[in-house]
Amino acid sequence: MVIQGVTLALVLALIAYLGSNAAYNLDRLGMMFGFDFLSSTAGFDISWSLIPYDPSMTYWRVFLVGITNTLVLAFNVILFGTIIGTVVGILRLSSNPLVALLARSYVEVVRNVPLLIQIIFWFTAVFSTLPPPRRGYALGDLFFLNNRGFYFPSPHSDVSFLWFAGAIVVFVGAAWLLYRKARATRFHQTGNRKVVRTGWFIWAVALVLACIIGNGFVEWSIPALDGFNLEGGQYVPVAFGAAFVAMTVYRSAAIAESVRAGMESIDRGQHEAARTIGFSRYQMLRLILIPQAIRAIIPPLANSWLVAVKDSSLAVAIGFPELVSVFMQTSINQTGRAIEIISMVMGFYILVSLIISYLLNQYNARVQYKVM
Amino acid sequence: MSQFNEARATVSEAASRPAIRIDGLNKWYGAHHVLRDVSLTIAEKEIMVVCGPSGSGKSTLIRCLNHLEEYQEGAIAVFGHELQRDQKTEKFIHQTMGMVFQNFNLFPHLTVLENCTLGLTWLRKKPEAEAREIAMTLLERVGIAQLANRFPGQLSGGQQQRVAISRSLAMDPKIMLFDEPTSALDPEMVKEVLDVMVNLAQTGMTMVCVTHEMQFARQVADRVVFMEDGEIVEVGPPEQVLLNPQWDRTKAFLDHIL
Amino acid sequence: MSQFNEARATVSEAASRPAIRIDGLNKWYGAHHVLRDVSLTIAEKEIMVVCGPSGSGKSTLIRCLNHLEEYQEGAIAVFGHELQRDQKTEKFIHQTMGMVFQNFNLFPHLTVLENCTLGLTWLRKKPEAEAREIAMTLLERVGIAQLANRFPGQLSGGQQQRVAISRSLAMDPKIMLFDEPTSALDPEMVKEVLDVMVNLAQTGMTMVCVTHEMQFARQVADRVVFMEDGEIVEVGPPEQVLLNPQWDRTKAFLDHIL
Amino acid sequence: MNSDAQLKRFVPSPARKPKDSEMTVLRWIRSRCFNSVGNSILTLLVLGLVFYVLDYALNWAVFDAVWHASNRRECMDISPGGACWAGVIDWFNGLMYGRYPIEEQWRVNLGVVLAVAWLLPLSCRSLAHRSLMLVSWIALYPFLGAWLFLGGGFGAETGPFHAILTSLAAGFMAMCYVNWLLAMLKRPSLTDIIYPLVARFVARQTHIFSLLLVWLVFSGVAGGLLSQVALAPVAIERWGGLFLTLIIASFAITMSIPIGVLLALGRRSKLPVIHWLCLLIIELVRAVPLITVLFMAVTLLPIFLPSDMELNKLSQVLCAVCLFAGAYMAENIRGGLQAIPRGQYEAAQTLGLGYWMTMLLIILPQALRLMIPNIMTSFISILKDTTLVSIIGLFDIMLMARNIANDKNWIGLHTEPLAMISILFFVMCYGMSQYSINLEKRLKVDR
Amino acid sequence: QENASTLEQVKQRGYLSCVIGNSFPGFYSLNKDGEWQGMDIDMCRGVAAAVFGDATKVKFMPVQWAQSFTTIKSGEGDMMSKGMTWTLSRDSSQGVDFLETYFYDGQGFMVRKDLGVKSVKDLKGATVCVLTGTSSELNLADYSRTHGLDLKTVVFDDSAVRNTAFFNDNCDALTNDKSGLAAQRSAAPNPADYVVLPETISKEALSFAVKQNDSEWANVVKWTFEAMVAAEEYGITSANVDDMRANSQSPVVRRILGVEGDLNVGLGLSKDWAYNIIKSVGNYGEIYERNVGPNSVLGLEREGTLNALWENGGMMYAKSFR
Ligand SMILES: Nc1ncnc2c1ncn2[C@@H]1O[C@H](COP(=O)(O)OP(=O)(O)OP(=O)(O)O)[C@@H](O)[C@H]1O
Ligand SMILES: Nc1ncnc2c1ncn2[C@@H]1O[C@H](COP(=O)(O)OP(=O)(O)OP(=O)(O)O)[C@@H](O)[C@H]1O
Ligand SMILES: [Mg+2]
Ligand SMILES: [Mg+2]
Repeated sequence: MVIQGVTLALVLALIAYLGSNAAYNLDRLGMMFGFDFLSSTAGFDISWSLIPYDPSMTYWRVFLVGITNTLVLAFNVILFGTIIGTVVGILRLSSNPLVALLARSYVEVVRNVPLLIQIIFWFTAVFSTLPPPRRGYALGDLFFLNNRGFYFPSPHSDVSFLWFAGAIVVFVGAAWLLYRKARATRFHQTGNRKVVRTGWFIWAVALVLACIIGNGFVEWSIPALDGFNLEGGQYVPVAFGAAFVAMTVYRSAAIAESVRAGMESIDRGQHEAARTIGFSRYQMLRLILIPQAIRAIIPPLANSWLVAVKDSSLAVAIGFPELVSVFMQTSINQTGRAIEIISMVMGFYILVSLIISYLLNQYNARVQYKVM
Repeated sequence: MSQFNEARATVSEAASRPAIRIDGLNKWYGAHHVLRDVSLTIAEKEIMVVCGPSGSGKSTLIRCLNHLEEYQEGAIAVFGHELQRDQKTEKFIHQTMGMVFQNFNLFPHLTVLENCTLGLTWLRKKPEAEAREIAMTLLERVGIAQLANRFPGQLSGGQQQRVAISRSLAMDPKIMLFDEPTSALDPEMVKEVLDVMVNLAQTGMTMVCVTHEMQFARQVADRVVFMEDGEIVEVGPPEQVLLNPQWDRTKAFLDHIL
Repeated sequence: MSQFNEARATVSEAASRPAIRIDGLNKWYGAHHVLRDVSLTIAEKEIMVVCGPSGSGKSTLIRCLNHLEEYQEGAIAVFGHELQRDQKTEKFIHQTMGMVFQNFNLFPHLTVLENCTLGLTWLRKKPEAEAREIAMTLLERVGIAQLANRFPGQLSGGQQQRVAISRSLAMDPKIMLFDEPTSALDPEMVKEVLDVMVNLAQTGMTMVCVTHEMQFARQVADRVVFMEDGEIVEVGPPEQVLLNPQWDRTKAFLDHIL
Repeated sequence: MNSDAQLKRFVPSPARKPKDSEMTVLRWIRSRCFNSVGNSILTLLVLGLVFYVLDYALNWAVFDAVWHASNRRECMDISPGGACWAGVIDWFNGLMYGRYPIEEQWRVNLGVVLAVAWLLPLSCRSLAHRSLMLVSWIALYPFLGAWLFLGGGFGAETGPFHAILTSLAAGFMAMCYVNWLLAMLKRPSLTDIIYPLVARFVARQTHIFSLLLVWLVFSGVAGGLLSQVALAPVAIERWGGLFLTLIIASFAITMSIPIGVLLALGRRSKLPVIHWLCLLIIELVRAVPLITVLFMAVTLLPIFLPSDMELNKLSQVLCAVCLFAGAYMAENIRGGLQAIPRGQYEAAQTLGLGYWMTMLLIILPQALRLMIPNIMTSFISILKDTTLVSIIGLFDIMLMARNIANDKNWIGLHTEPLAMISILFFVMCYGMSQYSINLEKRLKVDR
Repeated sequence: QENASTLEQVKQRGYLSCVIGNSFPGFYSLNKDGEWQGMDIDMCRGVAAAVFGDATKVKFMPVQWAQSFTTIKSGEGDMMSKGMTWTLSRDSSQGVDFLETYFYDGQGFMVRKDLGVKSVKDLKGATVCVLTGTSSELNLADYSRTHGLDLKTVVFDDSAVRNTAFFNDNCDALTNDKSGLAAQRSAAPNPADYVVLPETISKEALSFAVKQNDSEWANVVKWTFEAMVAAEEYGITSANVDDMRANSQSPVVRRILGVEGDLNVGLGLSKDWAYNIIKSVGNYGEIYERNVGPNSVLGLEREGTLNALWENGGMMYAKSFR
């Protein structure tokens, strides 16, 4: 009790002390405190943003641009890093020693070199050496890859596209429900796996047809060379590509390690039990090992995701306009509002981490065995 | 040494056709010689109890039978099939033999019922409904049908072991291997499991059991094998091995555990 | 109910001055009533064996004695000291009583010798040399002096349990508590540990043992307590409780484990 | 039942060696790499990929590389497609020591040697107080190191307190070495030699007293000697390169354990104030990227501290990195604490050990050991993360490397320095992780 | 202490603390021995020489853009000489006073020769590489808006990375202060492939800044620079300064070198303050030659630029030493 009181008092005193210092220093340096600057014009350009932006917009807009760019980068890194990481993690346990060795070397090299260096490496040594727009790679005059970025067609009119996208979503949803139902009835009653396979096939054909038909109603803006650059369509810049590849590679190595650890954490008895029942290696993986490993993998995986969001701040080094770059660097330089800006940036990261931990806890609560 | 084994081999020659024949089995873990020239023939419908002190190689032997361990020398034949390291043998072995482990090794992410039906649906390609029926019959037989929808973590040890037995039986094996199925259980629960095993023995299943439950051995075993240091010291009918051991080592061991 | 307990209390009234007196002990885990009005007196130098089915509260009872668990009602007195939740009682208790656990709970990062000397050097403030001497004497007494410099992970279960006993004895307790000291052991190793316990009993140590080893109970126990569902069902000399149980529950249990 | 006399005596047959297996290398490869069509394709793919990458990398880095040139233009003229290591070699000193004056660089080398030498006596298993050596390394060596690196007259610039601690450090090290020598000669240690003498005057804790006495004498002598030495002062601003990277990393690594332990214990505490405080610190710090913490340390810390407080960037950065590393370490240690079975707490309790003793003697040693892989992973990421201090303008190896590209002679040269420090980091980090695997294996024997 | 003039504080402290940036070749950058060099560095050394008579009594503080001004305002840094452009908003609202301009620069563009671009106006729709946090970034946005050029910017935090990106053709143009363009061109695999466009789209007057409202200290900094320019004008160099002090008959030279008069009193410096400056770092012309001149990393001709002496048509015009 005494200890608690003393601690509390100390903490409060410390906060008060820091606060008074800050007040004094702000006053002394003639600095202001407040969020009014958010509504003033930023005046600088941002090279790439998902949401519309031009230099006449406000700092609040800059903040939003930073957040969306960060999230877009992080989301892609998470998605692909998880997929690649899982594959590499499983390959590390391959019975082919060469494959296992390669997977291991990949993981060791990637995770023992600082990410910052890797990002710069991918940018300067790989992505910036792509050919310039005039000599870039093109796929059917629709997709273009050059040292400015990756260009792809985008729908012109928002309304028709929304219809199209909505239709696809509804279609896929319906197909999924049908599949579930077919599986629940036909497959479970007869054990005939062909039903399922045929179902998948029909569904895929229908999807392609739907896309072709739906496409007729949508106007696409297609990138084409015009002056110095490709105009039209949408693009992601090479900085994004480099940051994305570097971080995905880096993340995948970390995830591969979690996956391997998760797989190895399963009691040997489980392998043996599965083998004595007669499951093949693949079935063992699919039915026994992965479902159990998932429980061990998810927490470090979620942690990895969190780190991916945080790591995206390193893209500042190659000029990808994410939150730290546009807000914590450029905006602080322009406005001098360090306290406000840093707390906003930190607030964003804390919020993201709270959300991810909340989801993780929900998942954990659902998935834990009743009693272990 | 080899003479020694031959002498005992005569004793163990069973009348009916052999379900399992083990010939001069030798196994090393690194430099550690854990099975030394083990030869043994187990007839169909025979119930064989293996006992011996800790570390004598009982588990290793039974795991070799089931292809869970590789061995360096010797041969094992199951119903006349020589065991080899290939897909086909592997499949044959696991179709013919079921195994029950000391730690149950149930799949903790599946319910009791799913534990039992998993092999049926995925390997025997039975429709789900039929698989459930088979599994429920078996669970009823071991007396835990009412727990079918629980998860293994919610069961007592005795119940878990009974699930493990049903899971093996569901695959309809010809031979059942048991590796100390009761040693991880509370004293009171041992009986539940032994009862199930006694029942099973009475159906005419070929069984190889590693166990220290001498009560059980006396009641149902056709023969008892006593191992020490990776060797078979004594093999014979329970009355002989348990009550009238020929070797000092056997006697010392029995003195301890009885 | 209370009448019931009183009736038995008369039986358990021991002649010499009580080492432990338990009075109307009640304990709940949440809503689960695990000890129900337990009253018991254990005399100095008495050897008390506690048995009963799994979950009947044996461990909980013995852990209450040693202050590892809190209880909600009732009182426990050790050599006349009423137990309270304070530093002084805590210290007194741990000086007076030693405890041996089912899983040994040796400190895996310390050698056998260090396990035994830890308490002596840090709590009794003995010089290292003296502590080693004491520990070695004890290790010799339990027959494992030659293993003094190994780590627990390198020992068999029986050896580990003997180290655990020496570790407790090193603190020179007046009372020893044992919670199923042999149930995690291989059958052959049980005897090693029981032998040590029998020796200890013969030195006149006050002992409370939770165990299912009826052989041991018959040999050394002064009284046997049978528990069920958190209650003491039966208490008395071993001949009476084990051979001549008064209650059907006791009889059913003994039938299972004997 | 037959009597014992009739029993045959069982003698186990002797163990023998397995027959030589006829597994040749070729067969092994075939059975593992080419045992099915899919596997063969995979094997070939892997071989192709490895060949392609190695071919490219070796050509660039070794066969086509330029080792001697006076500027980048020359490099390009000699071999346009190869690495220009000449620039890296030219800047080698800067990469290692940053701006540390050339004539004083021996002090850095000496400091590193001393840091390693401090721990050498640990290899002697018969030496007493081995854990004290480790603790002293964390608690005392930094003072000795600081004096060596900063320089200035002994106690003149850094204050008498620092001088005392430096002499204590030097004295301790000297004492350890003398004891080590004595132990190798199989003689009793100094402490044991004066033990009987001390025992005449002091009854209790005689051991500690004699140890302190020896130590004080040594420290006095060391202090006396050191005060005769005057080192040229080197300002902290001049620290840089790999030297600075290692200072930051080792400081953060050593501090992360005590900070982590305290935060972890606090988080597991039953006292709500302490629990919530630690929880808040851990979670908030872990939720944000390191660069924002670094930015905060350099831009906000001066605002929150009194205006007359002298701060240099290094100390601000060290605060940030330690806090960051500590919060991560706390989570590792908490994991370790949770993994210790309850039985260990109970066994300690029944022996009568109190909270702190249980923690220090029983739980923490096990928890730390259990978490060695995780702790090592944390250490590695701390080491890697120190490169971020370059973003806020500390001249660590990364920023020095990037400065090569601004040198008149080497303008534009930046892939090679990056490659060089990648290799350096790989060697350090990989070494650490292999060491941890080793350590883990060795400690497993104990369990 | 708080209200004491910066000059007093500097004297008491025993060294000058000078705010610079991380790296800006020609103005401030590390050499391989870890010594700072560049024009800004020499300017600071000159001030140290004026105050202490010892050009080494200076501590350089490389700080981030974001902290440049607070470091000066808080008194941690005595003067800023980091290639900072003198702008109205910085002068009026950042709590600092800008002083003399020691280098006139302007923003320019570099492009590949084979693009065939002759003027910035031809760059419509082009992608431009620029450093973040600089006034170049803002100027570029302004210029693009004014002329409807629709330029796409790609920003970088590190100039080496930016240059590589440009030489790999990731951008059509690179924009920077013109002083830097030549240096960057020299880093190209083949410098002849690149041209610097003639336009200068902004005025960049690189100037010193000190804490606001401290004219005593401002005078010291200001006149240090004036002395350097005046020295060049009157032909005083580091090589001949001893000779000049002993033998020169010119009253102006004698006044500058402290042989005659008491110009030092008002500044609060010693008599030989200007002599110390010239002796240790040289006159403006020498500093220029050494750091940014044709043989330096930047390779800038001085003739005909704004940085030439006023006599040669430039803007370097020393105020009167009287
Ligand atoms: N994976 C392994 N690696 C090395 N040695 C092993 C391994 N598994 C078992 N052994 C050793 O092989 C010997 C035989 O082990 P096995 O498990 O067959 O004994 P057991 O008779 O089943 O004993 P228990 O009654 O304790 O189960 C033992 O000495 C054991 O230490
Ligand atoms: N920490 C706990 N929280 C909740 N319930 C508990 C806890 N520990 C024990 N119990 C319950 O208390 C009852 C008594 O447990 P106890 O461990 O004393 O039984 P026991 O007689 O020692 O059994 P066993 O022979 O299995 O050791 C059991 O029903 C058990 O489920
Ligand atoms: Mg076994
Ligand atoms: Mg219990």
